[in-house]
Amino acid sequence: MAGKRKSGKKPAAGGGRAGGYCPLGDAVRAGIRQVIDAQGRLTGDLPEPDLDRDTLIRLYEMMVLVRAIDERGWVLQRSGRVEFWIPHKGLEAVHIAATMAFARNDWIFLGYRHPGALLLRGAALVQLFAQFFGRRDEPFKGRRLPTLMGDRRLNVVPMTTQVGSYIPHACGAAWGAKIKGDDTRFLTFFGDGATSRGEFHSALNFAGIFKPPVVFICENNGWAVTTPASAQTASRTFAQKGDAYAVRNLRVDGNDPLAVYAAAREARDLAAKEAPSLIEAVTYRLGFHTSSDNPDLYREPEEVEEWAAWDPLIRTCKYLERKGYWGKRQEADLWTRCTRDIDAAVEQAEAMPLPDPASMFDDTFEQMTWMLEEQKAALLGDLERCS
Amino acid sequence: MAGKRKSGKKPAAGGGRAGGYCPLGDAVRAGIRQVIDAQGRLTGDLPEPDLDRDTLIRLYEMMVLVRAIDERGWVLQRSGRVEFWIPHKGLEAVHIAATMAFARNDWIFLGYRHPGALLLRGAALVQLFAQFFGRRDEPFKGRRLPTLMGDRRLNVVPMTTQVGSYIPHACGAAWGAKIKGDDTRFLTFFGDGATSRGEFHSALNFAGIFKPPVVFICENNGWAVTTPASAQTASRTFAQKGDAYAVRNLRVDGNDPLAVYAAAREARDLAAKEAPSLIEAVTYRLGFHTSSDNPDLYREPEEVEEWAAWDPLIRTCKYLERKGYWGKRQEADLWTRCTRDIDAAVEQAEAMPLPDPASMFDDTFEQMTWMLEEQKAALLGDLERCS
Amino acid sequence: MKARRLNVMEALNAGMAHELESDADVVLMGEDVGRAGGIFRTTSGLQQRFGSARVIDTPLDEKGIVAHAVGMALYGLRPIVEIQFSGFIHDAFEHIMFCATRYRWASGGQYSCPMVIRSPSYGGIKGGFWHSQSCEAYFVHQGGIKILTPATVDDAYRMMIAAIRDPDPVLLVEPVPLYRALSDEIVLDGQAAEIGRAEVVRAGQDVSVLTYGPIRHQVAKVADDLAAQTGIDVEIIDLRCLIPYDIGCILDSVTKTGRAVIVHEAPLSLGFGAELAAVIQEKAFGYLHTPVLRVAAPDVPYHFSIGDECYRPDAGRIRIAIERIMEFEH
Amino acid sequence: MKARRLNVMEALNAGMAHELESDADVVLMGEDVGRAGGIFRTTSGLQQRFGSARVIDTPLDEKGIVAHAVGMALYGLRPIVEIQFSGFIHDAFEHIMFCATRYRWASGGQYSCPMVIRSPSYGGIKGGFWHSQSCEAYFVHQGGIKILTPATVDDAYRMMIAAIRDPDPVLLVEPVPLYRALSDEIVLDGQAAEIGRAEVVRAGQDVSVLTYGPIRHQVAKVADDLAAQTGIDVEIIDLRCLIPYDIGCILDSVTKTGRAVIVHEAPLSLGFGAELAAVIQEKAFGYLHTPVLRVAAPDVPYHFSIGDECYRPDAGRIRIAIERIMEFEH
Ligand SMILES: Cc1ncc(C[n+]2csc(CCOP(=O)(O)OP(=O)(O)O)c2C)c(N)n1
Ligand SMILES: Cc1ncc(C[n+]2csc(CCOP(=O)(O)OP(=O)(O)O)c2C)c(N)n1
Ligand SMILES: [Mg+2]
Ligand SMILES: [Mg+2]
Repeated sequence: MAGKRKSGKKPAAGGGRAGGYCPLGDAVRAGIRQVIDAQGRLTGDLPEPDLDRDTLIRLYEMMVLVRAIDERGWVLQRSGRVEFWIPHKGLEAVHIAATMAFARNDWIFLGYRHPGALLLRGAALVQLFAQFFGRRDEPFKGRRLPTLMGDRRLNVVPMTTQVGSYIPHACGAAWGAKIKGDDTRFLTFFGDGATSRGEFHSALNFAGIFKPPVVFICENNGWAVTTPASAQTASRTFAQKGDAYAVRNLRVDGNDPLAVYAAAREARDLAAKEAPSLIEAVTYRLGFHTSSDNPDLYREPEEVEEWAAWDPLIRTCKYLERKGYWGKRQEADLWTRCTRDIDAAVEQAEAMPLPDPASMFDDTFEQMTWMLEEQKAALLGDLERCS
Repeated sequence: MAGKRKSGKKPAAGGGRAGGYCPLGDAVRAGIRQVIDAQGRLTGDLPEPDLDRDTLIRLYEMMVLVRAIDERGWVLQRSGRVEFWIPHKGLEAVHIAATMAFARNDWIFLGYRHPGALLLRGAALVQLFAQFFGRRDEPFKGRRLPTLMGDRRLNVVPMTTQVGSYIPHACGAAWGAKIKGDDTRFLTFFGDGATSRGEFHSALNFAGIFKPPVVFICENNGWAVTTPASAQTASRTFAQKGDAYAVRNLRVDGNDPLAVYAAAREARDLAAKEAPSLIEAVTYRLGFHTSSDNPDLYREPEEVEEWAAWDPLIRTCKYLERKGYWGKRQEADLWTRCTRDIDAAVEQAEAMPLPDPASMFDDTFEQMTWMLEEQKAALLGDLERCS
Repeated sequence: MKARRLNVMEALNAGMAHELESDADVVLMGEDVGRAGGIFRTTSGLQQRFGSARVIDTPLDEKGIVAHAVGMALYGLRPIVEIQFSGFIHDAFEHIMFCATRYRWASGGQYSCPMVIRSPSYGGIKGGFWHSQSCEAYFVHQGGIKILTPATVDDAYRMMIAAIRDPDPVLLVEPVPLYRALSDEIVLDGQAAEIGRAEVVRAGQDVSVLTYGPIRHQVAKVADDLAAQTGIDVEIIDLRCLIPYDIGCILDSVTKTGRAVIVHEAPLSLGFGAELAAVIQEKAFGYLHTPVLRVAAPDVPYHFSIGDECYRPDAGRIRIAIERIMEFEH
Repeated sequence: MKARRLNVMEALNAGMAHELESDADVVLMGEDVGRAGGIFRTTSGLQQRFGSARVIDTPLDEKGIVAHAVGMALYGLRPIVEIQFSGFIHDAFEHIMFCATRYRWASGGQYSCPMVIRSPSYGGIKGGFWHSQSCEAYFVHQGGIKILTPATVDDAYRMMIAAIRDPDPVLLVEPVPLYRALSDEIVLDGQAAEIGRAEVVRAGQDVSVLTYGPIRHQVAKVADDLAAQTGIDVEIIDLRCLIPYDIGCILDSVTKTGRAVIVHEAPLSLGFGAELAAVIQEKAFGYLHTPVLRVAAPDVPYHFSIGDECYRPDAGRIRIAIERIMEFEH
């Protein structure tokens, strides 16, 4: 939180402050590790990770696709076709690069702003949109709020909805793998706000003691709904909280996918050597908190502008251009492809059926109890009679 | 936990280890602040606090009285006259010296090993024993386990029984005083085990942000029932956990009442200046966890012996002797007096009546609901009919 | 004083404002309640008016929020805490049920915890299972807390005031789906609701429907339809308070009609209807023509995409239960 | 296989040992359960036998213990967690009720959380209100967890095994006052109890007493006394499981006797007796000669110095209720 305005309890009374919102321009002073700067140039801090052309292009393409999904989700929500939307604009680098740093059979416990994790693992676009539309034939059978994603086949555990509650679940699962002697590693993403909950404390404490192969990524995106990160804790950084539990920790530029990749990769390797890590990825939520939010009530437009200059898509694009891997034509093609794919997925997903009322009772227990059988029969009988 | 054996998950398989259990002999290296050494000599680390002869004698006399209470409580429990006992042998210095460092109208939230806090504030011995015997005419009307003490008239809040749950209550009360503009300061004691709970996390986080006038004393007595402090967290010290919340912190020798006094006094002064403190008082539970415990199952006799050499009573006595304030005659007199006073209190308390069944229903709400009125009438009717 | 037209949210806000104004010991805290006025805007303008020392934006930590409020209350303040959605109240369960409700008793009456826990509840906003919960029943067992739940503008304002002035902890179960949907004329006179009184929403002879929360309005609709279409004359009681509930009103009604249907949004098993049914069959056994029936959600989570339509009890299911109880044969 | 004489604690221990032995995915964790074998010694010797990677001493953090076990269960282990006393379970409430019980449903059946939460419960050990709690009822509403409570040596052993083998979360409500007080012959054959079956402890014609937990033994004593002294013939049913409870057994009994008394140690309001009374009056309305009566603790905390004697329902109060129901006149 160093270098950010201290709006905390007494928010600065609007306007007038030119700059000082985004610490990425002064990353070294803020202890934030970087590979590239705002222009996609190497900063010389962290070494450039050894990624080939195809991988880098895949990384960027995924970031663009995820951005395009966000734009579409927003439109669908505003037009009443999707009930609710949780934007992830600006946050593409953290979850996409970190997911790439992990193996396909490693487990991920994610939040609600991380569609790229699923897509990278092979989920079809239509599956995501079916979830957003609450349709029957998506993994959760239409039971959960849009953007609460996951899929066991992809080793991506769905979020619990309570902010931070899954942090110890991730840690416990990793501990389980260690007990079983498996080589699986675990990755979890959570926000700056989530660090205030007891679950963060429990998980970090157990991690320090039992040393499960887990990497905690705190996606510090500046805000928890209307509460600035500077009011979430008085600690100078979120990373340093790891010290209280003897858990290795560091801060990275969360809008620099190369830095995230490097940090996550190293942490993954160390995880197997009994060193769990806490990585604070410093980033920024460019969008609304959710479709029910109104950021005008709590943040300055200047802050958003300043961070927009550090948009991870722009930086990555420039980096690729510098390397000669990318150009205007590819960029235009990519957006066209994304739009087209999303169009198709939306059309297909929206046409899918809603769940049956009877299905509400499935998956409560492995074998339904008589109590639920009876309640189900009664409810279906009533619904029948009403229709 | 530096300097202590790392019994953690894999306890050292019994015996053979000569020394190394007690870090007080190497306090400087362990970052533990001291005024006196095992022989009551000034170490030259923390300055000797400016306490007059009477105060020092009062401090020591209270430590002895509290030790005598523990011995008696134990005997009463073993002979079946008191149902349950939580010993506090070895822990006298922390709570007594810290209580003396605070003003009479400051509030204390205590644990279950802290009778001295009440006695220093003027509670009669018989009141304590009435509580131990669960008698009607003690502040809690016989409702609570022996040694869960407190008294509003003395600004000592009774413990919640759940370990650590009251830490945020203490912090919240302090915050309340700050909001009201009162000058009251707040002191709370809790154990090494309590730091693992989410409540510790919540309280420290809020304290860092809202800066209430509170002093947290973590009484690290080496054990939480059968769990060594080294297995409670991987953090090097409990004090340093304060850094995760930007809360000022330090470690003191918890068997050195002068060090505790100095640290608590300073912390109290700073508390009013918007600096809450976390003090780790490094001490040792010489007795059983409770009367239901059996330490043979989990700790080495050598550990207890080594710590016994640092018994706060012996050190304080030697310090007073060195100063010429104390001698064998006073010592013998004091014990005689304590025994006599305790005899009288026990006799009086034990003769007091038990509570009436009807009183179980009092103090549920300020005005009893009809539901409880009805349940009370039914219960009393049944009891009547049975007798 | 002139009547104003307010919605439920504004009435809650007005109740808080009234008490913040008249009692300096009242403070309000929670996630996002301050600067932005809460995610529903129920606390809009209060920080601006009463300052950030008394209207406090907290970290994201329900346990911490409630636990700190317990401490404030012990010290003599009257904190109001907002839980953003009742689905997030569970982390504070220990501090509500076993701290706030216990300090008075456990201290032999020396301490007390006057505090209000605002718990935005009930379904109907396409919120899925975390944002549509009716979890008031958890707080009934071992009953050390009063439980109030307003379903009208008047109750929203006056129950808020009553809750804040009460000397003990109060859970205020707020009707999220009515926040903006229901408005009414009200005189903001600072009069508190009486705790423990039910309201006879509609007098009737044939069957008593006992309910609480926003669903009371569906029940009223069903009763009107039934009266018009079948002549069944339904008496509706809005319980308003679960602890203490209004046993006199309930028994008067049930002994008159001889039939009772209980309707709530919470799941069936050990929902509040269980206690009511148990008590009614015990106290009015000789008067009952039929068993007491319950209309409730099933014991499964609130479904996102079809929950508002199929999970939450609705007019159809309420009507069926009333018809069933009227047709009951031994 | 030879029968051995074990007390309840040893039977629980034997059940855990059997499963730890036969299934490498079973792990056991909690405060002090390892090296010292738990504060009651229920887990004595297990760490020595199965190693500290599988029998784990944890930090003092009930929430953390349960939450980490949830993660282990998701990954495929079968954790058993011990809560030291049920009075300390509340901190884990969210993770039990809204995580362990939700992963299966919320993931569309992809994940599951097979785990056992051992909750040492019930009064009678002069434990005061935190160490004598009967808080099983909190876990019934929204019923996503099975709830088993053994009151015999046989059930202690077999329910432990059943709970560990169950594919879903199970709350095992253990009878602390019987740990050492009750012993019996048992063959340690690894046979699991059947979940969802009640036991007819005593057959009778006049009145059904439905109960669970250690108080079943007081009920049995009262029934014998009544039979000898008054001729009242009591049928006793030990429910054994609260979720799912054995509706068939209950209805068979109540439709036969026409009278039901429910006895439990937990407080009255929304104790499990409320659900039973509500269901019985609904399903057996025509058979009931009297209302269903409940014998329970009052809705106040468990008193330290007189709670075991006056707060906990005892033989006297049970007998009065039975006599009252036999004398009932409309
Ligand atoms: C336990 C809990 N409390 C409150 C909420 C409501 N809520 C949803 S998101 C959110 C803010 C989360 O902030 P952060 O952890 O920083 O994640 P971000 O939304 O910024 O990605 C809140 C308060 C919740 N879901 N869970
Ligand atoms: C929340 C909770 N969990 C468990 C217990 C049971 N218990 C009582 S004391 C204790 C150990 C406490 O250790 P510590 O905090 O170090 O204090 P100490 O007893 O050493 O003074 C435990 C586990 C409890 N009282 N509360
Ligand atoms: Mg955030
Ligand atoms: Mg300790």
